[in-house]
This record gives sequence, structure tokens and C-alpha cells, in this order.
Amino acid sequence: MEATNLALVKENVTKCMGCGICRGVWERKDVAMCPVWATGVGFEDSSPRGRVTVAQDILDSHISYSSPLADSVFRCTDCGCCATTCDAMDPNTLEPIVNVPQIVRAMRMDLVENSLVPPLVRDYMKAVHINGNPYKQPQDARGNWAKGSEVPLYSGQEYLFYVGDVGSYDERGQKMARSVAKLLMTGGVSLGILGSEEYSDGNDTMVMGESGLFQYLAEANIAAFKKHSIKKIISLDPHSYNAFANHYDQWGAGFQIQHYSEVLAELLSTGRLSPGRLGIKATYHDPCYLGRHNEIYEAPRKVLGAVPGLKLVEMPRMRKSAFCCGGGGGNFFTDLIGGGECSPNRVRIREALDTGAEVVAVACPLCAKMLEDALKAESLDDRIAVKDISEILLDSFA
Amino acid sequence: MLADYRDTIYHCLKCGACRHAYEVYEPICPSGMKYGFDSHYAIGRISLARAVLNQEVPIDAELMRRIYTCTSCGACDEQCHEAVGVDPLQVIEELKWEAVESGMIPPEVRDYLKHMNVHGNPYLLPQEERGAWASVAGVPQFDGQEYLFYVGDVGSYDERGQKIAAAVAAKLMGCGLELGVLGAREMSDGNEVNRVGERGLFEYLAKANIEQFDELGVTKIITLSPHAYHAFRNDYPQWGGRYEVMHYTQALAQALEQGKLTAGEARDQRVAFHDPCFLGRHNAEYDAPRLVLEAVEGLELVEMERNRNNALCCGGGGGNFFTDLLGAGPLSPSRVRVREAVEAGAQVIATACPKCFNMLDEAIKAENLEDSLTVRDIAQIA
Amino acid sequence: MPEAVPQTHELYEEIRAVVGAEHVTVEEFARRAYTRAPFYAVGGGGRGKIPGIVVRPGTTEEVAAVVKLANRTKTPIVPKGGGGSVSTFPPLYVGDQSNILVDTHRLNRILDIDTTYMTVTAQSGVILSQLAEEVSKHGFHTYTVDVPIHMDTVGGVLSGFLGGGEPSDMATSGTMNNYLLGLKVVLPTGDIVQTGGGPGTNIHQPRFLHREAGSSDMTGMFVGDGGSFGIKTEATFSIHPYPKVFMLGITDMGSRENMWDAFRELAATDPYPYTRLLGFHQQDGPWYFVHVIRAHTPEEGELKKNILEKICHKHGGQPATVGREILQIANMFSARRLGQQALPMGSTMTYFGEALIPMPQSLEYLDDINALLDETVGDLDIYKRIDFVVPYLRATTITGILLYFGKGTTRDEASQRLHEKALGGMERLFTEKYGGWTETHQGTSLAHSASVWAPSYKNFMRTIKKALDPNDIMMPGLWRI
Amino acid sequence: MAANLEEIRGALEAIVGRANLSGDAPDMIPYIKDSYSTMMGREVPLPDFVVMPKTAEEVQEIVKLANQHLFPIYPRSFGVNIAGSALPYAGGVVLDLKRMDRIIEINEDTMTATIEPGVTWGRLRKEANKKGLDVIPIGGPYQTSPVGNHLLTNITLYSSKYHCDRAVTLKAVLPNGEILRTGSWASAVGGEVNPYFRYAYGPDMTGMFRGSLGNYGIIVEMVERLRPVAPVEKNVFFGFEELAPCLKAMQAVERLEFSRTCQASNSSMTAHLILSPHRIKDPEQRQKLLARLPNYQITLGLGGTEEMVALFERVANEKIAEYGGKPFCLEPEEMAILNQVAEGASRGIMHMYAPCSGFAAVIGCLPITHVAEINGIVKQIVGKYDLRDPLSGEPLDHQLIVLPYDRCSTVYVEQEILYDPALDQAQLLPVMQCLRDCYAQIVGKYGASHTIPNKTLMKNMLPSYVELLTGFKKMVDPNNIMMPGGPYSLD
Repeated sequence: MEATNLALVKENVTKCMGCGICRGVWERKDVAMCPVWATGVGFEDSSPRGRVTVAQDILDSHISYSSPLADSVFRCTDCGCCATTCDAMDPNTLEPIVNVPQIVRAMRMDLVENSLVPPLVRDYMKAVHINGNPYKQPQDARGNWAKGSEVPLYSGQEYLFYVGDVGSYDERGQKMARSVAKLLMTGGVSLGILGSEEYSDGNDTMVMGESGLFQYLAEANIAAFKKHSIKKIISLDPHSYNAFANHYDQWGAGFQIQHYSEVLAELLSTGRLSPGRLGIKATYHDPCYLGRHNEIYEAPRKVLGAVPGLKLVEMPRMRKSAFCCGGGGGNFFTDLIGGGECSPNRVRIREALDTGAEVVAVACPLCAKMLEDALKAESLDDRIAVKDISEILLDSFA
Repeated sequence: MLADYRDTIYHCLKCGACRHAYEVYEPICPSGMKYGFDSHYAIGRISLARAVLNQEVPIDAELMRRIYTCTSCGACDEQCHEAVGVDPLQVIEELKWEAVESGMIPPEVRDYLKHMNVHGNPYLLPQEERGAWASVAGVPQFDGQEYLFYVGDVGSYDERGQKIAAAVAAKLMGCGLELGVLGAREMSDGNEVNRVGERGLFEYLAKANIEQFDELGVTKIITLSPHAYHAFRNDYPQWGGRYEVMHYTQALAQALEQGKLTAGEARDQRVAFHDPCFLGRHNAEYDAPRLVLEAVEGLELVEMERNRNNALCCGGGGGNFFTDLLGAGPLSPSRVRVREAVEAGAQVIATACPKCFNMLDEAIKAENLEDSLTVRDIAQIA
Repeated sequence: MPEAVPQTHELYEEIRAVVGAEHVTVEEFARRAYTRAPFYAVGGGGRGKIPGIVVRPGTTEEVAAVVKLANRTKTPIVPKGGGGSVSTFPPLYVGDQSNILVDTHRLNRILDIDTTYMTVTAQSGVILSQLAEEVSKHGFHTYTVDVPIHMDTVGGVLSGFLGGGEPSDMATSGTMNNYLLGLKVVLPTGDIVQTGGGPGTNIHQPRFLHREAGSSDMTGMFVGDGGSFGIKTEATFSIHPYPKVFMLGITDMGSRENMWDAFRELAATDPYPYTRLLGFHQQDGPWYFVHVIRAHTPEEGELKKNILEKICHKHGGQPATVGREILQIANMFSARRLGQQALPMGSTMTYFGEALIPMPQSLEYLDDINALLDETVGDLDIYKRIDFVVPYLRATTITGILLYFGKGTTRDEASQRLHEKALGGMERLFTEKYGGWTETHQGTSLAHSASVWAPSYKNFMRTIKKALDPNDIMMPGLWRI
Repeated sequence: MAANLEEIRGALEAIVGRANLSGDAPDMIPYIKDSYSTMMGREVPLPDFVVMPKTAEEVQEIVKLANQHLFPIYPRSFGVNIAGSALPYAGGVVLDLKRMDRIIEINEDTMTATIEPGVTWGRLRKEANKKGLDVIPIGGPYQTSPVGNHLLTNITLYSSKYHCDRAVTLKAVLPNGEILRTGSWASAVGGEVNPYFRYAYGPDMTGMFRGSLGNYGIIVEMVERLRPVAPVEKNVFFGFEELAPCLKAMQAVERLEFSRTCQASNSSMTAHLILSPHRIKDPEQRQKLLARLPNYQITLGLGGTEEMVALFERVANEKIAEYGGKPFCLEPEEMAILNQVAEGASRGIMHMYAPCSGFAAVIGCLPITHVAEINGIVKQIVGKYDLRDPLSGEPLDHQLIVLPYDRCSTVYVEQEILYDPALDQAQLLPVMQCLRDCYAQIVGKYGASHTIPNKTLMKNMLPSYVELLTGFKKMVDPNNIMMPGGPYSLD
């Protein structure tokens, strides 16, 4: 069985010392923790170190890709915590040198190429391939969320507001898209959406190893952007942000990308938005694709910090050490990790509760959905609420 | 009666404090050290006394053999008295008395007592020879002098004892002390007889001595032996024998204080003083002999680890000098003692008791230490 | 070449019935993942044995049930904790391909923290840093091993490390065994035993406050046993009021003689002015001291610091001006993480000859292992070697060389050479000269220790093992008895 | 055994020499009674022999012989036998080890002593002091043996500061006659040069022997950890009117982890510690002293540089004051005795048994939170039986001493009910009943444990643990030759 993609990252595999720190640090102060390991699903093979061991065994031809192995490999949320905790460091940069997410992506690519993806992943790919979105909703319905709002279709405005699959089709996402759009416009940002011309950003197809589909989507998006001469994009979803900022360039993207939290922060700092008073205690949950993958930690906090009366309390695991909600790496759609008391979102919501916050603020529609689900599972609805930072800001105006 | 000591017996905690000297933390019981079994320590002897008291075992010669190896040195009392407040020696001696009463004593003890009864001394020598050493040494017979120099059995008959007696007498006279000996008239002081439990004979001897002393007008006594000193000082008064009693080291110390003793020279000798039990522990006289020794020019007084109230007995007390129930061997107290002296760096081990002298002198030979250590009586050094 | 391994296990169905399907696997890739340990190649040759089945029991009773099943078929059992062992993991050597690997990952609850009696009771799969964190929330600390605190489990460390592991304050605290109050153990027969506390405490109060209060200390028997006397499922430790003051310092001691004079004086100082002390140097560089002072009040800390500095100064010590590299080395020994000292690309780190040596012989030993290193693997590409000496209480030191192979030495090469040449030399040093044993860690140390056992000790261990484990299923062959 | 008694005698004689063996009743009687057996009225048979080996090899030979002829062995180290732990309950051979009294090594570098069982704390302390070191006694009198003490328990009056691995490694003759060396001593050859680490070679086998009372073998050598003597060592004393705050203060101070030693006692105990047996018998002296003593007392041992000790003292003063305690001082002579007691292994400790020497000790290792309560219970029970102080005839005020273990998480509590041991069995009945009552109420309710395995107390232990203890016993001693038959046996 071919392991071509894995072979390309062989050096990465062999650099691993096998110390196991990548699994996470229980001491919740400096480093994050692998959500899969914390959940306890799977065995050692489902921990970052185990994944490297498995990769090594594949490279050494001790084992071959298989369906059960695929289940294990696709259980990774690509949250990147392991890459920040890794103890094998470059002596010059003091940066970790073993990048497990990269190894996992390579294995997923191999699994895709060998047609060994789990059914749930296959379903996802198929849906995106056929419908352009994982919700199997018509492409025409993509802009439906904006109906009834004043959000215009893109027509030469300064910014494209890119919403993505979840913002477009998921109820929770749509709500968030509307509040973000409303705020941006209140702040005087000139923006438009592509509506039915928007295509899936492909981020999750990429992290799930479907590079062909990703390329197809990326090129489709780029073509659409170019068609409308779009130069600046504000993304709702950190996943989209990640794809645009880090991967689209190879196909000649050439546009500027911002996450909406950055824009909001700017609007607030320049006085173009003046929030009202809101006497609440809130904690902020860093989305992995905004935080660890793209190091945007400050902007969302600035937004929250700008609300008078709002007290921001931090969870022990935050910023670089933030604990993934469990929705990354395609798991939002495939749910290979599953529920249960130790599922990452439930662990995370309990952690938020421990801070004494009434609101856990998010900046990602996937996180919002994951944490809200956890809220229900934990029956904590009356003790803590999950809100997007834009929703909080809007609350302050009311 | 042993029953009188029931409280003491029952108050023994079996803690074993009687075996080691406090603060020195070395073995202190001469018989226990030699035999090892608890039966040869106070701790075991109390157990035996208790068993006897409760009629669990009979008093017999075998049992008494464990009791008679006791040298009456008082070390167990010294330890136990301070630690838990029991005085085991009383019980041990009470047992000895009971044994004598019932005739259940080891043959060695029986022989000793027989000799004392028949000959008046354990050497089986005629009474007339008792003063022989004195005429050779030119010591006058007692005839109203200020002091009676009482010599006792060992000083009178034992070869080494006689030498010591002569030296002591000479030294005392050299200090200008007027003294005389009883010579052939002298009778045993009875201390050892008492220690082995023959209280009847002791009483007889004591009374006889008192009668003679009184008849001769003795008021002040200097004794050669600490054993006699102990008997005169502590036991004789009960029969009306009250005298001013001194051990000769006390007399010498007094003379030293009065400037009458001119101490001799010792050619850079390191000397360790071995405290005799009946001078030291039983009568608390630790300083007089040391004062005398320290006055000797060129003499360096060193102390053995076990000294003063923690001194190790030479093994000659409690009748053992004569019965030798303790026996020989590397762990016999006298041999342990001379080794200790060598360890202390002494070239001379100084004694103030003819029994100790004998015991230690023999031990030096047994240990082949003649080249490094000699025994000398204080009177021979000062 | 791919190794032929069985794809099923005769106890699969039964174990599944005990723990549930999601907690047992016979998948080869999953089983293989358990053969990995840090620096795995260096300690003793490859990844070794692959377990036949992996099970993650959730309760002591489940563990017991699995053990009973194993007894029926006489199937070897290998318990495993966090897998942070730095000198290879014993299962690499023991049992056969039917091995049941018991992964304690799910036994990860802290059951009780009691600040009155100052105890914490945790399941054996709890990670030490988790334990430390939870206890610190109550203003207390535990004496847990420091390296690698984030990977190792309570059970793994107690089983695999001699003395149950060395806390960061080992210089003054001794090993974790000193703070262990009781254990719940599933014996090799499947019986469950609770040790510690002795009479009364076991029944009348759920606390295990005295190990020897009732009789012999049966707890210690399971400490450092490599898991071969049973599977620990719960442990109770004493916890300590957190000393508020923490001071770290580095001193440049110059020559080795200076360092050693100060080291000896420091070890003999009462009370200890430090809780951790480390002497180290690199090649021809000066000797450094890294120390940690802990105290309950700032004044106490200052006094201790003064005493420590005075002694160092007396022997020529100067406050160190240290670069990043020295800090990194210093961190290596105090780091709560394993490899945080920045490995050059492709290099491999290992300890060479790390051993417990009576304090007087420590430097002599250092010379001996340096010579051994020169002689056995000295011609390999060695990027860096660092001599170190750490006191354990006042009697012994942990002395050794921290060794980094450069790019020119592959792991396999390093492994092979260490295994073939250096280990023998080490064994000789210990049997003939130093006593004690190499390594305090599990893995190679346990696997090799029986080779220097006195025959009667071997007999004794064999007797205990036989009685406790009549079917020889628990870590069979670990000690080669 | 009777059948081949002469054969055994011959064999034993061949091992230890004629002088070190006795089968005579007068030599064996002292070994069958101690305070415990006397009070409990338990008859212990005479052994067949008392044997005093000198070397480990001799011990081995004797043990092998015992297996061959199946006779029991009762070893005793230095034989300070108070609580019936070494009596020959089933006859056989008493092994008196006091001839094995070598201090084999005092190592200044490793700060350890290698000793034989016949070495006493007192002697070890003396030799250690010569090298600037000191012992860390367990709390027994000076004439007890470290080896024997470790066989009993590991509980100490010393605080956490010194509780690490005090018995480092040991050499034991197993019940099969083989020599076992533990810890780093277990190495075949190299162990001889490095017996200084307890945990080398896997399981902690040193610990197995501690508290085993000889059930698992006979310790013939042991490496005992010593401590360096600090530049300044000082004891400070604090008085309290009430017990509860006294214990609270003790716990608070111990949690600061600086005291070298620590103990609490009531005035009745303190008076006994201070006054020699004779002086305490004098009612006037005793009353006078009691009047000057606080009701309860804490003694803290401090050590370090001058500045450190001053700091510790200041902090201790502040902490103690929070609980209403005050420093106190007595006459210099009296303080000298208390100071010695605080250092452990002193003669003052013997005073606490005197002068009645009959003491029914209610001993327990339990959480400090229970101490005040059980003290009240003992007081009440003593009152119920109308026990009298044997010295004064007044109602008995039992003696209390509390020694913290590891920062007071638990404490060792000893409560002495004094009685006159010369009383006959009938007169002793109330004392016995009182003691039984105390145990019934305290052990049952508070989980207080004795410090030694006792058949009665083992009933309170988890069956699985008892099984492990006894199973281990069967494993190492299949013929049950070590210590059978008594309250402490594991058969």
C-alpha cells in the first residue's frame, strides 16, 4: 500500500523522541492537551505520540493502512496542541520540530488515496463534492441566512464577507453570521457577500486529506474572487481564515484576509463602534484555527475588553494552550470522537464554568455549536451561555 | 527475707538498664559481660528472685551459681536507681542470704565460708602469720597510736597484698602518721562473708572486731582495703562499732592537703586510676585517690572510659576474688578492664585495693600486656 | 521486514465482556503504539515485544477480572502507565506475543484530597502533574517525580522507578516511597489488596496514614516492583503545606575540586539549605551548581540562601553568568518536561551510566564511566556530554553523564553499540566495584538488575514471585529469575 | 523436640560453643517474663535453650537446624522486653543476640552506621557523636536497640525532617537460613561497598522487615541513617492550659516543617520525665513541680545556624501564641532533663516508667483530631474504675504523650495508666479491665492502631491485608519456625 505522502514527512517522524509530552499537560498552565487523549477514546494510537509511532511502523512497513487505522487517524482534531507542546525543539529557534498534525494530514492523504477513509469522512467528502457543502443543501440556499437582513451581495464593496459552510447553512452559524455582519456594517464597513457564488473554503477537506477536492474548491473560490475583483476578505470562520491565509497562495490567491474579530477590534479602537455597558463576567475560548494555527489571540480579547462592565476571566488553558472544542480536523462533521462525559466540548464547558463566568465567548461558528451542544448535555443552560463575541457586543448596544 | 523485697522485685521493668552504663553506653555488669545470659545480669537475677519468691523454682546450687557470679559491684544499682528507681543488688544479696540459710550454695562458696569459719582467713594459713609482713616492713604493732592500720585478709596473706600493705604503711608513716597494726591479733573484717550472704559469720566477726577495737582503744582506723573500709563504715555501727574510718587514699589525700605528703616522681607516666567498687560506687569516694595521683610530678592522669560511678568492676568483689566463680577468659572483667586501660593510653593502671591489684595483675599476664601496662598501687606511685 | 503477529486473542471476547468493546483492542497498529517509549532505541535495542491485546479497564474490579482471566489461560500481563520511561519500557522484554497490556489510562480519577490528614488518594492512571495541580489548588504539594511529570502516571512511577521515583526535591526529600501511605493492588491472582495503615485504619477510617503501624510494610513491596507483584489501581500519598518561597540559583564553582568540597559541605549541613542541588559541567567547562531553595517564609529562604552562598563562596563559587545553553542544561535536570533542552536535529539524547553511588565515590565513578564511554562508544559522533552529580539525602548521589549523539550517529547505531559494549562494562562496574545499580529508572535498570543480584536475593524474589504469582503471568521474565 | 533434645543441644553447641548455650532453667527463666506477660497473667513456657550467637553465620546455622528439627526461634536484639514481643510462646530456642554488638562502620561521608542487633541507641549515639553525627532515635530508651526498634515500628518522635529511609538497608537471615541483603546491598559483590541506598533492585525489601517483629527473619546487620549535628541545636518549651489548643498549635507548627523534634505531654507525664524515680515518690516535691508545670506542654527541637534557630524560635513563638501557648522555663537541672528527653534515647525517658513501672499503655497511631477525645475517654474510664495513683493514692491522672508523625498528619499517642506492679492478680483486675475498656472503645471507634501486629488488632484489619501478611509469612517461613504462637505471630 502506498504511503507516498507520509514518506514526504519522514524526517518529521524520525525526529520524534517518543517522550509523550504531546499528549498534553494536565497542569493547566502552560501547555495544552490533546483533546482525543483527554477523551479517552481509542488507545495509545490515538494520542499524538502513538500516531507518530504508527507512522513510523507504516514507513518501516511493519503495518499497512487499514480501515480501523483510518478511524484512529481521522479522530485527530488537528487542533495543533501537540505541535506546541513537543519537546523536540530546534536549538536555534526553540520551536518544536515534530509536527504531528502534518504527519496526520499526510496519513490522511494516503488513506484517501488508498480509499480507506471511514464512512463518515467519505460521506462528508461526497456531500461537499456533490453539493458544495456538507449539509447537502442546495448551493442556491447559501445566502439564505442574509435574507431579511441588510447584508448586500458583493458588488465592489471594500470587503467580501466570507461566511463558509457553517455560517451559511447551520442555524447557529447563521445567527452568528448575521450578528457579525450587522456589527461590521454598523461600524461602517463596506462589505458584501457572495451568496450562492460562495464555495466551501475547503479547509476541512484539506485537513482530512482530500487535497484534490481542496484544490478544486480553492481554485473555484479564487476564480470567484477574481471575477469580482475582490481584494479584501473578512472571514466569519477561523477555518476559512486558515485556508485562505495559509494555503490559497499556492494557487495565486493574492488577496488580503482578516478574521472578523480583527476588524471588530479595529472598529472599536478607532471609535467607530461604541459598545454599551454590560455587567457580565465572560471567558473566552480560543478557536484552534484562529489561535494556535494563526496566532490571533489579542483581537477577540480586545473586543471583549472594549465592553464596559464586562469582566474577562481566563480559563487556565488559554491562548496557545487552549483546549480544543473537539470540532476541528473535520470532526465537527464526522463526529468520530463522539460524545460522553469526557468529550472535549463537555470538558471545555466545565472548565469555562469553573472560572465563574456567565458567558463563554467564542469566535468560531464550529466552537459555538460544539459548546452549545455541550451546554445542553451538561444541563448547564441556566448557568452559562455560549455567545459569539459579536453577539456580546450587540447585547451591549441593547 | 526475700519476701521483704517483693516490691523491689515486682517493680523491675525488665528494661535492661542494669546492663549498660548510662552516658558511657558500654557493658557495666561484670558477670553479665562474662556470661552473656540474662541470668547473670540483674535483670535476670530479679526474674530468678521472683520465680523463687513465687515458689516456681527452688533455690538450688545451679540457680545460685548465676547469683554468685555477682560481684556486688553495685553497677546495676547505679544504673537502675537512676533510671527506674529499683535497687537490684539488695535483692541479689538477699537471695544469697536465703541460699546460705538453706545450704543451697555452690561448692566454691561453701569452701570459702568453711575456710573462713575454720581458719579465719580464706588462705588456710595460721592466724599467727597474719602480721608477718609487718615485722619485715618494720610497721609497729598497734599500741595506742593515733591510727589503727587495718590490713585485712588479702593484705595480710597474699604476696602482692603484703607488698602493697608495706608500701601503704611506709607512705603513711612517711607522712608522719602514727599508726600500728594488729598483726596476729587482726581478724577478718567480714565484708566478703557478708557479701556472699553468711550474715551470721559476718555478725560474729564484726562483733569480735568491735570488741577488740574497743578493748584496745581504737578510735581511728585507716584501712588498706576498700572492702574493710565499707564494712567498718557502713555495717559496724549497727553493732555499736563507731570509728573514724578512712581509706588510706583518703589519709594520703588529707596528708597532701596538710602538706605532709611529698609526692614522688613518675617519669612521664600516663596513669589510669581504676576505681574500686567499695571505695567508689559504694562509698562515693572518687576524688581522694585522684588527688594523690595528680600530685605526682610528671604523672599524667588519664581516665578510662568507664570511670568513677561508671567504673567497671575488676571482677573480684562479692567473694569472687576467693571463689572465682566468674572464671577466666577474654571476657572476664579484669581482662576487659586492662584492655580498656591500654585503650585509654595508660602505661600504668593504678589501684587502691589489693584485690583489684591482684585481679588486674593477673589479667595483664593473661592478655600479654606486660610490656605496655603495669599495675601499681597508689602508694607505690605517690 | 514485517513481523508476523497474531490478529486475534483467545481472551478477546471475555475481556470485552468485562470492560466493553471500546476499551479493548487487538488491532495491530494500536498494539504496536504501546511499544514506544522515549529514546526507545537507546536503552536496549529496538521496540521489542508487541502485546497481543490491549485493554483499558475502568475500575479496580475490572482489572481484577482481567487478571483472573489471564490466570486461567496463563497469559502474561503487562501493566502500563503513561509510558514516559526514558530507558525503555519493560514490556519490550517480557512475556510473549499473547501479552495482555493493561493500559491504566482510564483509571485517572483523583478520589480524595484531605487537607486535615494531609493525604491525597488517586487512581494509578492519574498523571503526576494532574495530581500536583489538584493538590496545589488546596495549598499543598506532593513529592512527585519531576521529570517527566507530565507524562508519567502514579502507577507507572511507583512501579517502574526505584523507590517510586525521585521528586524534584530529592536531595532532601528522598524518593516518592517516603510519601506513599498505601496502595490498592490487584495481585497476580486477581485478589484485591489494600495496604498501608494496618489495623483499624483500614476498616474504621478510609485513610492509610501509617505504613508500618500494623505490621510489616507491605506497601514497599509493590514499589519499584516493575509491576510484577500486581497492578496498582489506587495510591494514597501524604501531601505537604506548600512552601511559599521558591528560589532558584546557579553558581559557577570553577574547578571540580571546588565543586566537590562545596558539595560535601552542603550535604553535611543541617538543616538542608536547599531542596535540590545539582552539580554539572560540560567537557572542559567549569562546574556549575544549580540549586533550589524552598521555605515557608521569606526570612527562612534568605537565611538558607545565605548559608548556601557562603559555603559555595568559601570554596571558590561565584554567581554564574550563564548563557542560554547552560540554562538549558540546568533546565534539563529541573525541567518538568523531558527533552526541553533543545536537541539538535537528528541527535539522540540518553543518560550514560546514571547510577546511585555512595557519596565518597561519586567522582571516582564519574572518571570510570567517562573512561568506559571513551572506550565503548567514544568513536561515535557525540555532540555533547555533560557530567552531573546530584545528592540523594546525605548518603548517595545520582551520578552520570548526559549524552547527546550527533547527527552522525543514528539511533540504531547508538542503541546497538550501547547495548553491545557499554552495558556490559557498566554491569562490571557495579558488580565488582560500586554495588548499587545503574539507573533509577524503569526499563533497562529493572531488566538488567537481576544480573547483579546476590543469589539469595534472587531466591527470595523468586519465592515471593512464585507465591504471589503462581502462574507467572505478571510481567514474566522481567527480572530474569 | 524433646525426643532429640540432646542431639539439638549438641548441634547448637557445635555452632555457638558450649559457653553460649544453656538449657538450664535458671538461665531461661529470665527470658519468659516481662511486664506484659506479668500483667496479662499469661504463662509462657520455658524454652528448650537460650543461645547467644556471635555471627550471622552462626545465626544461619541455627536457623537451618531449626528447619531440620522444626523448633521455634525467638530472637531478641538487646532484650529490652516490655510488651511481650520476644517471649518464647511455643518454647524452642531463644536467640539472644546481644553478643552481636559490633558497630561495623560509622561512615562520615554517607552519614550512616552499619550495626549489629546488639548495638544500643546509646552506644551508637556515643560513637556517632565522635564524628560530629547523631542518631535519629525512634523514641525508645537509650538501652534499646535500633534493630529491635525498627522491627517493632518506624514511628518516631522526630518530625518529617528526618523520617526518610532511616533504616536504609539490612542484612537478614531468612527463615530458611539464607542471608538476604536489601536495597543496594543486594548486589552480589558490589553490594558490600554500597549498602547506602534503600531502593536499588526493585521492591523495597527493607520495609518488609520493619515492623515485622522477626516474623520474616532475623536482622543481623543494618545500615542506619545518622544526621549531622547542626551548629546550634536548641529545644524550646511551650505551655498550655487546655489540650485542644495545645494539639492545634502542635499541628500548626509542624506544618511549617522546621522543627527537628516535637512532642506534647500532659503535666503528669512531664513531671515523671523530670523527676527521678526517688524524687517523684516524694509527694511534696511532686506537688511543687506540678504546681509550676503548665497542664500541657509542647517541646520543639530546633537546629541550624544561630540566625536560623533564632528565626525558627520567633516563628514558633508567634504561631504558638496564636493558640494561647506560652514559653515556659523551669530550674536549669529540670530543663536539662527535658532537653535530654527531647533528644530521645535518654534516661529521662526511663523515668516515665518509674517508679511504678506498672504501666498499661494505651497506644495508638491515629489522627491528631482524635487525641483530645480519646484522652477524655481514657480519663473517664480511669475514673470509672476508681484507679488511684500508686504514689499518692489520689485519683489517677494518666500520663499522656503525643508524638507527631510527618507533620502531624497522624500522631503516636501513648497514655500510661500507672499501677503498682507488686499488686497481686486480683488487685490488678480493675487495671486490666480498665485497659480492656480503653482498647475496646478506642480501637473500635477511632481505628487507633497499635504499633505492633497483635492478634486482637489484626481482627480489625482488612482480611485481604491480613492474608497478604500471613501469606507472605507462609512463603518465607513454610515451617513456621520464626516467632510462632504469640500474640504477634503471623501463623
